[in-house]
Amino acid sequence: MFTLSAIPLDPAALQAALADVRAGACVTFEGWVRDRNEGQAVCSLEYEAYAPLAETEGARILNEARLRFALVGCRATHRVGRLQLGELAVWVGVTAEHRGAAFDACRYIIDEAKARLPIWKKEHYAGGATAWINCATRGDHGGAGVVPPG
Amino acid sequence: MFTLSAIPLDPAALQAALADVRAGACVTFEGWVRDRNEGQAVCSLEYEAYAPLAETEGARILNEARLRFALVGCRATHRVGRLQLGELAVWVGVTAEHRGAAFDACRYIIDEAKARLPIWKKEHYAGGATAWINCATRGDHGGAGVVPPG
Amino acid sequence: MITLHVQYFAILREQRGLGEEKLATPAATPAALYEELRARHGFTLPGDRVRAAVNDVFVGSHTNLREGDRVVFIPPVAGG
Amino acid sequence: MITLHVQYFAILREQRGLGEEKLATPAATPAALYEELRARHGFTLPGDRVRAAVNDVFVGSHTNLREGDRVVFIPPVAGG
Repeated sequence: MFTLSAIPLDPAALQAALADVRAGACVTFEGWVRDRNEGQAVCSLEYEAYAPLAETEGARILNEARLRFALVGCRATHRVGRLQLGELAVWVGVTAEHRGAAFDACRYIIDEAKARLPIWKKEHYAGGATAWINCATRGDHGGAGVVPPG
Repeated sequence: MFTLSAIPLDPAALQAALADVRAGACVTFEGWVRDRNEGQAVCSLEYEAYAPLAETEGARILNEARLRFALVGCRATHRVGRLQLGELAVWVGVTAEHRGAAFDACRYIIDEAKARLPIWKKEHYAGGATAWINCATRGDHGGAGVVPPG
Repeated sequence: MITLHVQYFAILREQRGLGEEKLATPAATPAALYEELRARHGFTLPGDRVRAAVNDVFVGSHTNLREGDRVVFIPPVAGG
Repeated sequence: MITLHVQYFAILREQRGLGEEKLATPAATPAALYEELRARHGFTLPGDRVRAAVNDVFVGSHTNLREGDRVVFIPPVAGG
């Protein structure tokens, strides 16, 4: 199950839904809001999602993981809206009989989610500048797309 | 920090101790007590540790992970004593700026812990038989070491 | 001319100044529509960095657009 | 003869019937001591599947034992 959430994620509740006595391994990934990116001091983030497509693409990624790896269960959730430093932005949880499949599938899901979900991140910097990450029009990094404070 | 615990582990508290705004990724591994092993129905487990050496070896593994991977933090805890199905037997948590290091280090720590910590597992089966896993005297599997119920 | 419903997200929403609009266009494909809108609104992202979805499904940029389609242009995603 | 303190864990503890004991032995190394104890108590694990620790540190099985050492034989660990 893949979901978007406008309210803070509850990892204990998310993981509890994966409990299963057939599972010997549970691997989780959490993406947290860092205080820096590309050397700039970040104050807060905004995530914006194109929800209908993010949800179908998220569900498709979880199904791909189930087909590729010997899993017992998997789920993932992505926050949208404004997030403060240290907040949980994305959660992925995978269970399997054995840990190899759980690690590989968890990694697969987050890698694909980052690359494919129509979810955008806007960083707010100290001083008021902002940038939509990866929307630069020249150079490789979000930094080139920075908009100075209005 | 590596610890042994004779009481149930609290993953939320363990993970909270890793909170750090420099970290963008947190990967956790949990080992759960499964209801089967090598095709046999398992009722419960016992973990027995040679505590002083398990603690120094556990700390050494965490230090190795810090040297090999770009981490912000890491810790691990292993249960000892009698565990029921579905209970949490071992917890590993790793934080890093980026997820690649967090995944690789978490995997390294649990692989090394399973191979090196002087901690033994006794399975209790339906019907009363028991076996110390990996202490078989012939064959590759614990099954050959099964002791029928006394 | 066909009438389409267009939605904007992230940097495109900010550069357009609104989240969605209905418009009439001679454009037959998402690629042509994007170039038209880019010229009109000064979008900074070149067309080859933007994907398209029609009626909530990813499509190729040379798919034919039909009357009443809902079109979304998808800037590069957060990644990282 | 030296006097040693020996601790047993897991399958060795069960086969010995106790967790620790003090004993006098002519064995000069963990390998020799294990063979002596194995013959006496019927341990099922062959010596090459057992590691040794002395005073809470892993040692080679041909390390010299000294008066008063605490010796632990380490069966194969849980693994998996």
